[in-house]
Amino acid sequence: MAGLKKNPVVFLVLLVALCIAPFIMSNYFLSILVEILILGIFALSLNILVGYTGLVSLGHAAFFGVGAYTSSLIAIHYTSNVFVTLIAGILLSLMMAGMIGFFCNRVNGFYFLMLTLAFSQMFYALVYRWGSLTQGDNGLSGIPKPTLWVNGLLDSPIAFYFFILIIFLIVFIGLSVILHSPLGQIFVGIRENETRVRVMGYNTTIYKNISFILAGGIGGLAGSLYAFFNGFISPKDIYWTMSGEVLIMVLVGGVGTLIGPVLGAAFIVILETFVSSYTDMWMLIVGMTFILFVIFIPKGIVSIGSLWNERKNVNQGKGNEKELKVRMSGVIQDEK
Amino acid sequence: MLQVDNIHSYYGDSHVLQGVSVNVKKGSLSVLLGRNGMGKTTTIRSIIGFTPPRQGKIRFQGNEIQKLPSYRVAQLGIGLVPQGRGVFPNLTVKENLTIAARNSSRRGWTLDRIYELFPRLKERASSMGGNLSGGEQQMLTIGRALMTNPDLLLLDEPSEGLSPLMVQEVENIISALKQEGLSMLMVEQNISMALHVADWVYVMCKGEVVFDGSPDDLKRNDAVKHKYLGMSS
Amino acid sequence: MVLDIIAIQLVNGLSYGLLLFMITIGLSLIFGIMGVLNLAHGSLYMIGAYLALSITQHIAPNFMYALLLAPIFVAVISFLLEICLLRPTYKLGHLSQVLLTFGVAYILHDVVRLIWGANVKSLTLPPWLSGSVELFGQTFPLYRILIMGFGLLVAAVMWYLQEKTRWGAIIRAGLSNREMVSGLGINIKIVFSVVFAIGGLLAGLGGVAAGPVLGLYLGMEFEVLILALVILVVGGLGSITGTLLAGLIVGVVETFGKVLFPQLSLLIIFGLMALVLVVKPTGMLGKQVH
Amino acid sequence: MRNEEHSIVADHALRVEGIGKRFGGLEILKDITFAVQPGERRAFIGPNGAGKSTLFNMIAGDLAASSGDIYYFNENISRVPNHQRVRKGMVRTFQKSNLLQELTVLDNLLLVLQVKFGLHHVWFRKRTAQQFPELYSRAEQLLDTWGLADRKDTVVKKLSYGEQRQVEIMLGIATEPKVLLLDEPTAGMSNTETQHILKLLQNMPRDLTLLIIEHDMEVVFGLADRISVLYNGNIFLEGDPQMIKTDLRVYEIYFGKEGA
Amino acid sequence: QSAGTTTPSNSPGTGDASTPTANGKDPVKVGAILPYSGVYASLGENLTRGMELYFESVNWEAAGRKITLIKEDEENDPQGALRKLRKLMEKDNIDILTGPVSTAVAYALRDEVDSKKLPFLVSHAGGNDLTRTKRSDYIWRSSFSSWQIGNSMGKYAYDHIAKKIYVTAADYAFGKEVAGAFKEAFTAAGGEIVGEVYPPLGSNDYASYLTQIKGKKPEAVYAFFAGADAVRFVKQYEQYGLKGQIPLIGSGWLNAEDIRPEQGNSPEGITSTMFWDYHLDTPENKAFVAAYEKKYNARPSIESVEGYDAARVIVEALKSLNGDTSDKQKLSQAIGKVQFTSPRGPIQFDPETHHVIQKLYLIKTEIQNGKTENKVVEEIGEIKDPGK
Ligand SMILES: Nc1ncnc2c1ncn2[C@@H]1O[C@H](COP(=O)(O)OP(=O)(O)OP(=O)(O)O)[C@@H](O)[C@H]1O
Ligand SMILES: Nc1ncnc2c1ncn2[C@@H]1O[C@H](COP(=O)(O)OP(=O)(O)OP(=O)(O)O)[C@@H](O)[C@H]1O
Ligand SMILES: [Mg+2]
Ligand SMILES: [Mg+2]
Repeated sequence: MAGLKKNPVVFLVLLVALCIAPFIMSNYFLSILVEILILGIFALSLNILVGYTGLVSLGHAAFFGVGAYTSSLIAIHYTSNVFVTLIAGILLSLMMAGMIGFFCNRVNGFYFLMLTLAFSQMFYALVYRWGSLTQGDNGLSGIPKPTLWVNGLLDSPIAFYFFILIIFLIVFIGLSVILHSPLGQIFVGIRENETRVRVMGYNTTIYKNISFILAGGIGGLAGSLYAFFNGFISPKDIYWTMSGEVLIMVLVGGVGTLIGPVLGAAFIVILETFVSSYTDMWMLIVGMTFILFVIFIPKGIVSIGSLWNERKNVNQGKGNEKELKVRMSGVIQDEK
Repeated sequence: MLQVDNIHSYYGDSHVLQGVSVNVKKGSLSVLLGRNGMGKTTTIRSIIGFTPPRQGKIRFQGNEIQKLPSYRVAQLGIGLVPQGRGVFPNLTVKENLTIAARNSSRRGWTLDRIYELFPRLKERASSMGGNLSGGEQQMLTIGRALMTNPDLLLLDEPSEGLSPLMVQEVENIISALKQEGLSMLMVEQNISMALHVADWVYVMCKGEVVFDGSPDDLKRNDAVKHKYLGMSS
Repeated sequence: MVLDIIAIQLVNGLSYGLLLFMITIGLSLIFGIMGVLNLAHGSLYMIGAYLALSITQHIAPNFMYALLLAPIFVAVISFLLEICLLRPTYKLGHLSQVLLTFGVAYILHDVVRLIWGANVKSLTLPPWLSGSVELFGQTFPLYRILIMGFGLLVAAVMWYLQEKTRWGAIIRAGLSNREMVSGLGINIKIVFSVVFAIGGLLAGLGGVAAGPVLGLYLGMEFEVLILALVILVVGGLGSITGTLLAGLIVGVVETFGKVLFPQLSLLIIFGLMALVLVVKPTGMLGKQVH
Repeated sequence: MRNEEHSIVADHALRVEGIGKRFGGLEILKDITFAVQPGERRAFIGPNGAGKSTLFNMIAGDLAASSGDIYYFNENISRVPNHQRVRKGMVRTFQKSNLLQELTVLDNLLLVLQVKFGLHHVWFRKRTAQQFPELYSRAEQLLDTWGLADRKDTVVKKLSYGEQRQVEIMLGIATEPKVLLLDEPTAGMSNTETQHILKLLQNMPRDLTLLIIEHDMEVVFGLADRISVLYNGNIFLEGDPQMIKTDLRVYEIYFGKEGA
Repeated sequence: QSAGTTTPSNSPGTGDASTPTANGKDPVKVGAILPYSGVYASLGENLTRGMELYFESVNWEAAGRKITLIKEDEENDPQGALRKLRKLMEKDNIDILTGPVSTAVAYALRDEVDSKKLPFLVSHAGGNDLTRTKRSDYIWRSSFSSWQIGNSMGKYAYDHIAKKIYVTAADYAFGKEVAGAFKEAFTAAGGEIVGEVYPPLGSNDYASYLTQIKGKKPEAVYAFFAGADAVRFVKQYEQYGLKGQIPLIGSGWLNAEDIRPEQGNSPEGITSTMFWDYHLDTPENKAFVAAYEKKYNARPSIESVEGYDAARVIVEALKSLNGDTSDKQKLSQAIGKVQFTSPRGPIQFDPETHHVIQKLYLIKTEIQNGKTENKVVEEIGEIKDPGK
C-alpha cells in the first residue's frame, strides 16, 4: 500500500497487467477476475465504514441487494440500458443508506453492528416475502444482459470485463482521493475519537451519515454490477452471511487501507472457488485460514509486505493506516 | 530493597532506556526527576513489568524480577500509582479499592483506613471511577495502591492535578508512610515537594541517569538544575 | 376458551423466552464481561448438544448425565480455545476476535460433520421428562415447564456470581485496563480463561437443555448464534438481568407475533431489536456508553 | 434605553447566569454567575472536586447544565451544541488529554486547523502539503512554536504523558479562538515546559479571552487578571490576584498553610 | 463423500487418455453441483451415493466410454453455484450437468446452461417453473415437481381422510407451491380449507402455531416440512397433544426414511404421498435397496433413489448415442427419450415439459417392534405435471 503510493510504477504495472489479462486468460479465469473486481468494489465500500469511519456494519449486504434488485427489475421491466439501471440502483441505495444511516448512527459500537444487521435482515424479509415483485427465495432470474447505446456492446466477456474494470478504477481512484481529502480525514478522526472530533467543531453525526451514504451508494453499485454479471440475484445475497463475508474480505485484506479490501476480496473468492472444488472440508480450511491470519498476519494481506521490512521503517507511525483500533464494544467506557 | 541495574527498555524498536540504574534503600524514598519524555515513566513500567527491560537486572528484596510478569511482581509486594491514574472508570470507587485489597495483615491498610486518609473518597464511594474529578482520581489511585499493602511503592507523579492543599496532604502522607517503613520510588514534576521528602534524587535525560545524589547535592548543583530541570535560580 | 388460548400462548412465549435466555447467557457473559464477541458461541452450543447425544446413546442412557457431563466437556474445549487462540488476540482488538472466533466456528462445523455426520439428529428425552401435562385445559410438554425453572435457576446463579462476588469487579476492571489489573497483582490472564470456560460451560448447558426442543442439525450453530446476538443486544450488554428480560420479551412477542401477523414472522425478531435500539441505544438494561 | 442595555451586555465575552449542575442526587454546582470581559484572563481555582472541570464542560457544551444560561457575546448559547460553539470561536482543552491516539501529532493538528481554514467541505482533493499549502504552513509554524516539530510524525499514543499534554494545549490554541478554556494546561508538564507555556500564554494577543483552571500558582498569578475561587458549589470569592493572595479563607480551603 | 473428482477405481487404464479425440476413448465428464456442506449436506451425500452406486454397477462405463463424475459443492448459494458451473463448463469441459438440491440454485444455473447449450439433468430441485415458464431445450428433470407432490394428496385426502383441513408449510417458494397444489386439488374435490399458516423455513419452535391450529379444530392437518423442520414439527405435534387427535398428512418428507429414526414414535399415523418408499415391493426396488445397503450399510433415502435414477438416465442416454457426446442438442434429446423401470416404478419424460412422469404412492407410518416403519398403502398412479 505504502509502496503503491510512493511508487506509481507498481500501480502502472498492475494496470497494464489488468488490461492485458483478458487476452491471455481463459474465460473461466476472466469471470473470476470480474467477480473479484465487483466484490472488490463492494469490499471497498464497506471499508469506508469499517476502516475509515470505524463503524462496523453487519448489514452492508442490504445495499448490495437494493442496487441489485433495483437494476435487475428495471432491466427486466423497462430498459437494460446500463446507465439507467446503474444510476437507478445507486440512487435507491443512496436513499436507503440515508434512511438506515439516520437510525444506525444514533447508536454506537456493537449496537451499531446489530442495528445494521437488523435493518438488513428486515430488508431481506421484505425481498423474501414480496414474491410478486422479487420472485421471493427463488431469486430473480432471467435478468437481461446490460446494454450500452448500441445493443450487444457488452455481450462479450472481454467487453464486459473492461466495463467492470473501468468502473472499478473510477471507484478506486475516486475513493483514494475522497478518503485522503479533508473530508476523509474527518472520517478517520471519528474512528479514533468521536467525542474529540466533535469538540474540534465537527458535527460528527453528519459526517457519519455522509460516510454511511457513500458506502451504501457504492455498495449498491457493486450489487447492480453483480446482478448483471450473473444474470441472477436472490435473497441469499442480502442475507447476513453476505454481510459477514464482505466484512471478512475487509478484515483479511487489511482494514483501513485502500487496496486491502480488494486483495481480501480476491483472496476469499479464490479460496472459496478452489478449495471447495478439492474437498468438502472447505469450511475447515477456510476457518483455519482465518485463524492463521489473525495470529500471524493480523493487519491483513496488505501488511505482508511490511511484515517483511518491519525492521526497516522503525516506529515511523504512518499511524492512520497501520495501527488501528476499531470501536466495537459498547461496554468499554472511555475514561473521562 | 530495589536495585535497578543498567536496564535497557524498548517500545517496539525504539530504544528508550539506555542503561538506567536506580536504587531504593529500605524505608527510604528515591525520587526521579527530569523533563517530559525522558524515560521516567518507562523506568517505572520496567520495574513493575509492563515494559520488561531487554537487558539489565532488577532486584527486589534479593529476587531478580526483570523477567516476571507484572502480576507476580506486584504479588511480591510492589504497589503502583501509575501516571495518568489508570482508574477503572466502569467500577465504583469502592470497587476500585476493594479489588486491589490484599495482605491487610501485613501493613494494615484497609478500606476504612483509606477512607480516613481521603474522606473525599468515602463521600464518593458509590460514584463510578470515571466520573471523579482529576484530583479525586489521583487520590483513588494512591489509595488503591496502598490497598495492596506493598513493601515498595512506585509513585508516578502523585501530585499531578492536586490542589496545593492536597499536595501538602500527599507530602504528609508520604512522610508518614516512610515512617512506617515503606520504601518508595517517586517520579515528580513538583520539584520542591519532591525535594522535601526525598532521601535520594536521580535526574534523567534521554533515557539515562545524568545526576544522582542527595537533595542537598542537587540544590547546590545549579548546572544540573538549570540544564535538566529548567530551574532558573 | 379464547382466554385459555391466550394464556397457553403466554406460557409458550415465556418458556421459549427462557430457552432463548439459556442459549444466550454464555454469550452474554463473555461479551458483556470480557468484551469478546464470541462468534463460536453457537458452535459451542452445538457441540454441547451433540455431545449430549453421544453420551445418552453410548455412555449412559441418562439425560441427566448428559446435562452434567457435556457442558463440562465444552468448558474444557473453550478453556483450551481461550489459552491457545484467543489470548494472543486481546491486544489486537475486537475485529480480530470476530474473525478468529468465526474461523473457529467454521472449523467446528466441519468437525461436527466429521464426527456426527450430516443427518438431522435429535436428542431424545427420557420418558419421565418427555410427558405432557394439562395446562389451562390444553396439553403442554412437561419439559418446557422444567426448562422455565432451570432457566430461572441459571439466571439466579449468574446474577449472584457477577454482582455479589469480587470476580465481577475484577473482570470489569480487566476490560477497561488489563495492564493495571495485573499491576495490582491479579493474574488477569487466568481470570479471563476461567471466565471464557464458564461461558463455554453455559453454551454447552444451553445446547443440552435446548437440544431436545430445537433439534440437532448442521448449520444450527449459526441460527442459534444470530438468535443469541439479538437477545444479547435487546437486553443490553453487560447485564444478566437484561438478557433474561430480553429473552422473555422476545419469546412472548415472537409467540404472539407469529399468531397475529404470521406473514411477518420472518422479521418480528429483528423488527423488535431495531425498535428497542432506536428507542434505547444501549438495549433495555445496557449501561450507558460515554 | 434598549441601546444602553445592549451596550452593557455586549461588553461580555462570556456571561454565565445561575448555572447549576446535579448528578443524580449530588448537587455539584449550585448557582454560578459570573461574566468575563473580552480580552480578560480569568483563572478558576478551588479544591479538587469543586466542580471546575464540570463548569468548563457546561460552558463548552459537552455537558448540559441542569439550570441557568450561558451567553456568548450576548448570544444565549445554552442550547447550542458543542461543535457549533467551537465554530463560533469558543474552544476548550481537556484536563486529561483527549486526543486521537492512533494518529500522528500532525494529523491531529491538521484536523483542528481544517475547520479554521474552512476546508471540511473539501472532499475531492487529497489533503497534501502541495494541495493545501496554507494549511500545512500554519501547522508547521505551530509545531515549531511548541517545539514539537521533530515529533510531528509520531503517533500520539507513543508520546510521553507530558508531551501529550503539550499537544492537547497546542490543539486548543491552534485555531486562534476568541474564547479559550484551558483545563489545567500545565499539569504533568515539567518545569521547563510549564515556563514555556506560561510565556506563550502571556504573549497571546490581548483580545483573546482566556479562562484557565490551574493548581500551579505560578501560572495562575503569572497570567490572571481576575481569579474566581470555586468552593462548595458556588463562587466563593472573585477578585484580582492581589486580593485572592491575601485572603485568609482561601488559604484555609485551598492553598494550605504554606500556600502560594 | 467429497467434492472433487471420482474416477473409476477398477476400470482398465487407458493409455491415450491424454490425447482427446472427438469420439474416442476420452471419458464422458458428468458435472454434479450438489450440497456437501450446510443444512442440505445430507441430501447431497445421499444423491451422490445413489449416483455412484449406479455408475459402479455399470463399471463407470457407457457405450465404451469411461464416466468421470466431477462434484462441486452447491453450498446452497446460487451465486457460488454459478461460479462452480463456470468452472465445470470452462475448465473441466463437462458434457452433462446434474444436481442441484436448491430450486433457487437451479433457477440461477438455468440461463447460463441454456445459453451455453449444456444438457442439464435436474436430479432434485422441484420448483414448478423449471419445467414450466423457465423451460429449456437443454433441461430435463428426473426428480419431481412441487405440484406433483402436493396434488397427489388432494383428492385422496378428501375421499378418505377429512373434509376440513388446515394447511401448513414452510414459508419458502417450494413449500408454498406444494401447499398450493394440495389446496387446489383438495378444494377441487370438494374439501374446505379451514386455515393456513406458513412458519418461516427453519423455525425452531412451532408451539404457537400448533396451539393456533388446535384452536381451529380442523379434521386433519396437511403439512409440508422437510429435514430438521420436519423433525421438530412432527415431534412437537405429538408433545402438544395433536397426535392421535387430529390426523397429520403431508408430503413424504414429513416421515422420510432418513429422518424418521430421529422423530422417535411421533410420526406414527402420518399419511403422506411420495414417489418412492423404502418398502415399495417391486423387484427393482428390492435389488436397489439390497445393493445400497450392502455398499453403504445404511438405508437409502428418497435422494438416494434420485441420484441412482439420474445416473441411469445419463448412462442410458449415452448408450443410445453410442457414446457420442459431441452434439449437445442430440445428447439433450437422447436424455428425453430415456425410459426405464426405476426402483420407484416406471419413469419417462414428458417431451412437452421435460418433466418426469412417474407414479406416486400413499404411505403411512406405523409402529413395528417399537420402531416406526413406513408402509405403502396405495398406489395413486401416474401423475403428470400439467406444465402450466
Ligand atoms: N507506548 C509507547 N510507544 C513508543 N514510544 C513511547 C511509548 N511511550 C513512551 N514512549 C517514548 O518513550 C520516551 C520516554 O517516555 P516516558 O513516558 O518514559 O517519559 P517520561 O519521562 O515519563 O515523560 P513525562 O514527564 O512526560 O511523563 C518518550 O520519548 C516517548 O515518546
Ligand atoms: N458524570 C458525573 N457523575 C457523577 N459525579 C460527577 C460526574 N462528573 C463529575 N462528578 C463529580 O463532580 C465533582 C466535580 O468534578 P470536577 O471534575 O468538576 O472537579 P474539579 O473541580 O475539576 O476538580 P479537580 O481539580 O480535581 O480536577 C466531583 O466530585 C466528581 O466526582
Ligand atoms: Mg511519565
Ligand atoms: Mg478538573
